[in-house]
Amino acid sequence: MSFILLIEQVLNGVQSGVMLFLMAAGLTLIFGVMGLINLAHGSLYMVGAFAAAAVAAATGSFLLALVAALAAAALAGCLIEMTVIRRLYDRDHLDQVLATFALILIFSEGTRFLFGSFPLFLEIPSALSGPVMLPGGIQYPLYRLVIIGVGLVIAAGLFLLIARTRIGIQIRAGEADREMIAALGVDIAKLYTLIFALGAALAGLAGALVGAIQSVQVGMGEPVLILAFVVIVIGGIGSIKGALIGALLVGLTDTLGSVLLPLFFANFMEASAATSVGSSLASMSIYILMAGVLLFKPTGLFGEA
Amino acid sequence: EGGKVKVGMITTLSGGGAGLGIDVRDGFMLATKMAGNENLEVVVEDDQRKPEIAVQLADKMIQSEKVDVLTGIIWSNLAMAVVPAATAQGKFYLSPNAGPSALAGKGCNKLYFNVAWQNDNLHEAAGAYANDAGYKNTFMLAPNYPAGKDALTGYKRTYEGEAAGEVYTDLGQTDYAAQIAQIRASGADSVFFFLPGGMGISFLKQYANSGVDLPVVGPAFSFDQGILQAVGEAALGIKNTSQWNKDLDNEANKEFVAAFQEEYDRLPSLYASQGYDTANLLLSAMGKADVSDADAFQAALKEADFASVRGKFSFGNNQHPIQDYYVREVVKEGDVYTNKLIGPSLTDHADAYAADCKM
Amino acid sequence: MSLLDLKGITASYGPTQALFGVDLVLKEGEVCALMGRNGMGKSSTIKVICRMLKHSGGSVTFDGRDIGGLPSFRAAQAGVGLVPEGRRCFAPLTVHENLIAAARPGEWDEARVVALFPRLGERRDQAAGSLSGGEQQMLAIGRALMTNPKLLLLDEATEGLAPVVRQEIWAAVAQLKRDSGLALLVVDKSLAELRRVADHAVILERGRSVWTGPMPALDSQIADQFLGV
Amino acid sequence: MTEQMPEQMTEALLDIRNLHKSFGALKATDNVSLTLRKGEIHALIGPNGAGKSTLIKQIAGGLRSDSGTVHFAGQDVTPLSTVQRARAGLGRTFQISSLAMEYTVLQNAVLGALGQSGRVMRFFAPVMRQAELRAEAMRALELVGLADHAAKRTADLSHGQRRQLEVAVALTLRPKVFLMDEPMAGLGASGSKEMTGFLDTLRQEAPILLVEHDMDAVFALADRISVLVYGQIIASGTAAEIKADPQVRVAYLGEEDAA
Amino acid sequence: MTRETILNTFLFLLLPATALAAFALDEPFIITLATKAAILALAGVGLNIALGLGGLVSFGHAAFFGLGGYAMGILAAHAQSYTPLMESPILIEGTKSMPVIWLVALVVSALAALLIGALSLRTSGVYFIMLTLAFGQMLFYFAISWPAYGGEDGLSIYVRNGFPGLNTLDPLTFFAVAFAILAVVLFFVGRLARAPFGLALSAARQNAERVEAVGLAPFRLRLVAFVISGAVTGLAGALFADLNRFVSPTMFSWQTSGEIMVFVILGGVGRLFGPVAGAALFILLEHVLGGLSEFWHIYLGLLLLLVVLFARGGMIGLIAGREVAHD
Ligand SMILES: Nc1ncnc2c1ncn2[C@@H]1O[C@H](COP(=O)(O)OP(=O)(O)OP(=O)(O)O)[C@@H](O)[C@H]1O
Ligand SMILES: Nc1ncnc2c1ncn2[C@@H]1O[C@H](COP(=O)(O)OP(=O)(O)OP(=O)(O)O)[C@@H](O)[C@H]1O
Ligand SMILES: [Mg+2]
Ligand SMILES: [Mg+2]
Repeated sequence: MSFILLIEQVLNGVQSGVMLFLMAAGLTLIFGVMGLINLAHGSLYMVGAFAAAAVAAATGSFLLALVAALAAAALAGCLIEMTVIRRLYDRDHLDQVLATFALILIFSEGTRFLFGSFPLFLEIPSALSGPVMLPGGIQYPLYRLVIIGVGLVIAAGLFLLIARTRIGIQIRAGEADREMIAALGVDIAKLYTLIFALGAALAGLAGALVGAIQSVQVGMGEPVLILAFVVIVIGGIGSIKGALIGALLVGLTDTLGSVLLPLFFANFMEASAATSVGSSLASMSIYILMAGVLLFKPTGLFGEA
Repeated sequence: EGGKVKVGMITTLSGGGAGLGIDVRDGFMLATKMAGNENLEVVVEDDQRKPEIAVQLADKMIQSEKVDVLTGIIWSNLAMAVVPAATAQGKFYLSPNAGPSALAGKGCNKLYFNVAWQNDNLHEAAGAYANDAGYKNTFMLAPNYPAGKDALTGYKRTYEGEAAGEVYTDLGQTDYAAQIAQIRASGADSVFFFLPGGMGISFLKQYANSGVDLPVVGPAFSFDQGILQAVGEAALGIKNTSQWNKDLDNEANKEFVAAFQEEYDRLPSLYASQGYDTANLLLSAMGKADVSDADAFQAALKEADFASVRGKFSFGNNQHPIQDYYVREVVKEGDVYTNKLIGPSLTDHADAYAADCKM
Repeated sequence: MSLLDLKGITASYGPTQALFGVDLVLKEGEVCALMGRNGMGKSSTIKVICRMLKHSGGSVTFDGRDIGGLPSFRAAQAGVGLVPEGRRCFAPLTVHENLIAAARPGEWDEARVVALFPRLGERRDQAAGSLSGGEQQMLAIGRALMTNPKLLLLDEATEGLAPVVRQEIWAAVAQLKRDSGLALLVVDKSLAELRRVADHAVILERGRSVWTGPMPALDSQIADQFLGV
Repeated sequence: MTEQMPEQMTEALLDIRNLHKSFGALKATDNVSLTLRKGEIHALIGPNGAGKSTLIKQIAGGLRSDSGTVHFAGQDVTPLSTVQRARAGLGRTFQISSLAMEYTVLQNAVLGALGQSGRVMRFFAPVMRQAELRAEAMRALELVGLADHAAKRTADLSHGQRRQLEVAVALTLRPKVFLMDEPMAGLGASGSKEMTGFLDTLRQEAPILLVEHDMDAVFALADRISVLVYGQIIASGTAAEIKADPQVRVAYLGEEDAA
Repeated sequence: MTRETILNTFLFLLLPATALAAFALDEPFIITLATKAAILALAGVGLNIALGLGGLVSFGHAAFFGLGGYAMGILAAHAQSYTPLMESPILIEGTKSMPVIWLVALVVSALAALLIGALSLRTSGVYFIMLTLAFGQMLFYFAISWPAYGGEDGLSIYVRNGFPGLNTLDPLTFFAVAFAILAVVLFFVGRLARAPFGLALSAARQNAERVEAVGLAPFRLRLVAFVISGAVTGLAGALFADLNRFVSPTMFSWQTSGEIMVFVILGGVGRLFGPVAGAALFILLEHVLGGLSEFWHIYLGLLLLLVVLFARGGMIGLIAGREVAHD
């Protein structure tokens, strides 16, 4: 494999990592900071993508579509937080898993009820379409570079929000002892709704951004959800930095694994068997990565006990 | 002539892939409605695309509903789970979509008819088209599961050029940047891919945006009416292979396309056409024999004495279709993306497993 | 006018009733000692005041308004400051973050709290969970002061503190009483200290206020009868 | 009182030598050596944050020492885990109550007896019907005065009652040594008085290393007192000696010491 | 008798009563449904040992369910095609005998649980959830892409396996077999929960520090519980495969893990009969709602939501009261 191709694949890995980060960021915010396992996060991603597709189809504007995605997901987030999620904060993880699993069912079939069973259309704006030439002669889609940029900006913003602002401190205090922070005069319920909506909006944004280069369909959130969980667990729950590093690790492992493992096996196997074995191992690779990380650091790379 | 027939349709109506099942069902029900045959009764159940559920529904249909004929399954793995058990219990099974090789060769059965294609067929047609188009060095791509492997096998069976690369992706993969980079670097002159459903949409969108502009060919699954709108412009001009298209020039097809649009207010898909044909095949046999006489009913089915929307249609010795395959091109008609017939790819084509069938 | 007025409070934890009728009145700038043996309902009374526990009967009036229906953060905003039993510092947060998490502007700020408890200054950036027990207790008091309350509820605030620190805290309480017009409701096991700092006392027995009176009136016979000392 | 005891009784049951533990730059314990002899109560006092709980954790095994050794009943237990040390006979109470909250008081005590019996890998016979375990548990509950509450859920106990249960569970272990981190904390004045009396009798069962801030109790109970300040032992002696020590008064007791 | 005991007895008898009624009415499919409920309940009972008693939220129990299924699939497939599994160093033949298959399923899933548990139990909380999920997913992808036993297509066994002296093809007989196994396992698990091991395990869930301090090693307790739990779920997997005469990688999928968990939570975590109630209710819903609307998942979702939010302690908790009974 040529060096240029390898570089390009690394870039692809980084890019897919950043896409995952967009999803994982909201999840780690909700999951780590508020102590809630939200399986329905993938549904919010889907809501964002569908809202974007619907608005893009009606208005033809990608920018409006993004705004719609943010708004719809945040709204859906607020709604479920106030009706369902807020009753779950003091429950154990099990109840949270079941309740949000139920939300997935409702969201998925509800979306199908509204939009039908066929995938929707959402395209990247023409200003961002097509490849650009990078130094070294690498042709790379502009849109993917933009996603990398957006992801990094969001990472920085979130990091500052949680670590440096008073709201961040209150959120973390609330996670440690919700009742106590309320007894000190912080309206934690409102704060949580806000944060949940923010996490949801991020998921919706991710859905819209990623939906433009993937298929916008019912159930699109579930595979990403699992990956996002893998990411935040590798990175250490509640850590924005961890989510970013974890996402990059997963992106790189997945991309490079699927490219390099078949080549590796081709050294001592017949070609089609090597492709098959290599690809099988590649699809397991991120789980192997996660197991490996947790065995050496049981609370993830940047997690606290 | 012919008594009552009760049909159990097990198909995917909820969750991912529901669109395909809904089309098969709608095509099938359209045909029964048009026939108005009161002897035909249909019960429909949703398999949620889970093999275990499909097996249990089959048990239910057979044990409780006491159906005579089963049909409807979309996916090969579900078919593999249901068909052997159903035929073992003496029920007919008419496949409107899946055609796994195991059921075409050694595992063929008198009670099993495939009304769509054997799984390899559309890929074989794509390989034949690649030869005609003069492709010499194809990069091949499919998901890492049995149907994916069958796809590459099928393509290579007819394709005569070199392989620039063979890659298996994850089932359900959504990002193909890595594979597209491989394609770019491989020196291929063309790309063959089999990525059904959402996987194909993602691939095509990303491919169109990547700056790689090698010609692409694939089976109809990624270009069908149901998902073309979601791919959009990225699909324009791409050649794909199918045994049917809505502009196929025959009476039965015209009637079907018009009636389907009238009834459901959308263009029919490949799957709808297959559901429609399946029902008409069944109706034709009902006119000739009673389902309680299995031998007679089988013979009546095998005659395939119905007006297929594909034009000519007959069964081989393994009760799989012998039919023509066409090349189609994605075009835009007004606001709607759809396929236009370009020309034949394979004619009177049977599948590669028929010889193994001892029936 | 009284700052805090509890009338006939009853309250339960699920099926177990903890309070059966508690009356308590506290004026601005006063210190009241809430006493009783283990499990008699002192903490439950405190929880009712800061709205962590809903009462089932009676009324809670604070600063002239009925706070009985408010959620606990509203009670806190109205001026109820809490140092809870068992400290409940925010373990993963640093000392500094604990202090500013819920701070509201007023005469108490971080500098003043650190002046009161210098050790908190030394440990400013350490996670609260790894502080020693006594350090956590200081932090809990500091944290409550940072909300600039009108009424400070101290539930066993000297538990687990070294005698020197305990003296400091009592000195601080005395100082608060003297200088800031803050009212205090204090639960503590040291009768001697309470005698020194409190103006009057309420004694609970099985969830009922059974004795109320000025501190000097709490003679050894009453102490023996209700407190076992 | 140790002077009157026969020779083998006075030999150290627990012998801690040169323990160190640092958290970053902070030396939580710094070259601490201590002994605990049969029949005695050895109190460990010191300002908040001096390293007392850290030391207890090092002895019990929850925290690995940076250096130093712990000898227990003639055996070097330094390499052993918490569980192994508990089995060897180190009974411990926690500074902040640590109990199985869903269980009844009795179940918590039976759990202790079960741990002591070494018969946990039994999968069939109901544990609450096993007479010896129950008897052992009830004995402990009676000793601490919780017998009347045996059927109550632990979560429903008041703070003080939980402290009592904490001690009861340690009792069921029939330990050779008690490590007690602030057993009086949260007990009211009357509770403390009762607990003091109780610990006084308990030393017959096993000696106690007692960390406590309640000076009335410490001075009433301790045969020896060691004072830990900034991780180091600055003084060690009888109650009278410690009370008189000016260093201790400044660092810990303060001026207006009631005792 | 407490209300819970009465309820349990009722639930327990409900399954055979349904099966017998269906037999009388000649509705063999209802018997199949009852059998499915019994088998899935068994899987849930297995999970409940880890989840309810041990507090180990395993999101990867599909691993054991699938392994049990494949133990049956592989053994029966070899017996069906008369090809041995392995010829050297020792000859291993396939088999169509249920008892042998059960034994293999138990042993294989217990070994897998030992391995997965030994690694996963080093972590806790959410990390444990995800690590068990990871192991399940590894097996899932392996099963999908491993061609020898059908890959994603799975393996079909044309005729149900046999049990000496019984006609397992008869739905009622097979139901009786599955139900008998469920009954035996329930009995043992019921004893286990009250036995010394159960007390210690449950205490380790509530407070591991406390358990250590009384001289018990939480890790060992949990590992043993995880192995028992995995083995029971594995046995259920073998039965499930036999019910369908089919195995496929979906048995390994995370949705399967989720579903088993749903049975447990729906019925009541930590309640002996919780999974029985949960599985029965789930299947009833699937059957009834599935017939009502294409969008029945919405109703299922709403119902689950109501149960979690308002019926804490699951169905059993709702009817019998919140408190888990203590001796
Ligand atoms: N969370 C709870 N759930 C159930 N019952 C409780 C709870 N907290 C306290 N109780 C019960 O309420 C009664 C009063 O408890 P409370 O904590 O108010 O007592 P207290 O006077 O503060 O005692 P202590 O001095 O031990 O702290 C006790 O009998 C206790 O058992
Ligand atoms: N995990 C840790 N990381 C950093 N510092 C720690 C950690 N654990 C304890 N410390 C520090 O070590 C010192 C000793 O703490 P320790 O809990 O042993 O004190 P203590 O003597 O028991 O105090 P108290 O009487 O208040 O309970 C304290 O300053 C504490 O902040
Ligand atoms: Mg109290
Ligand atoms: Mg301490």
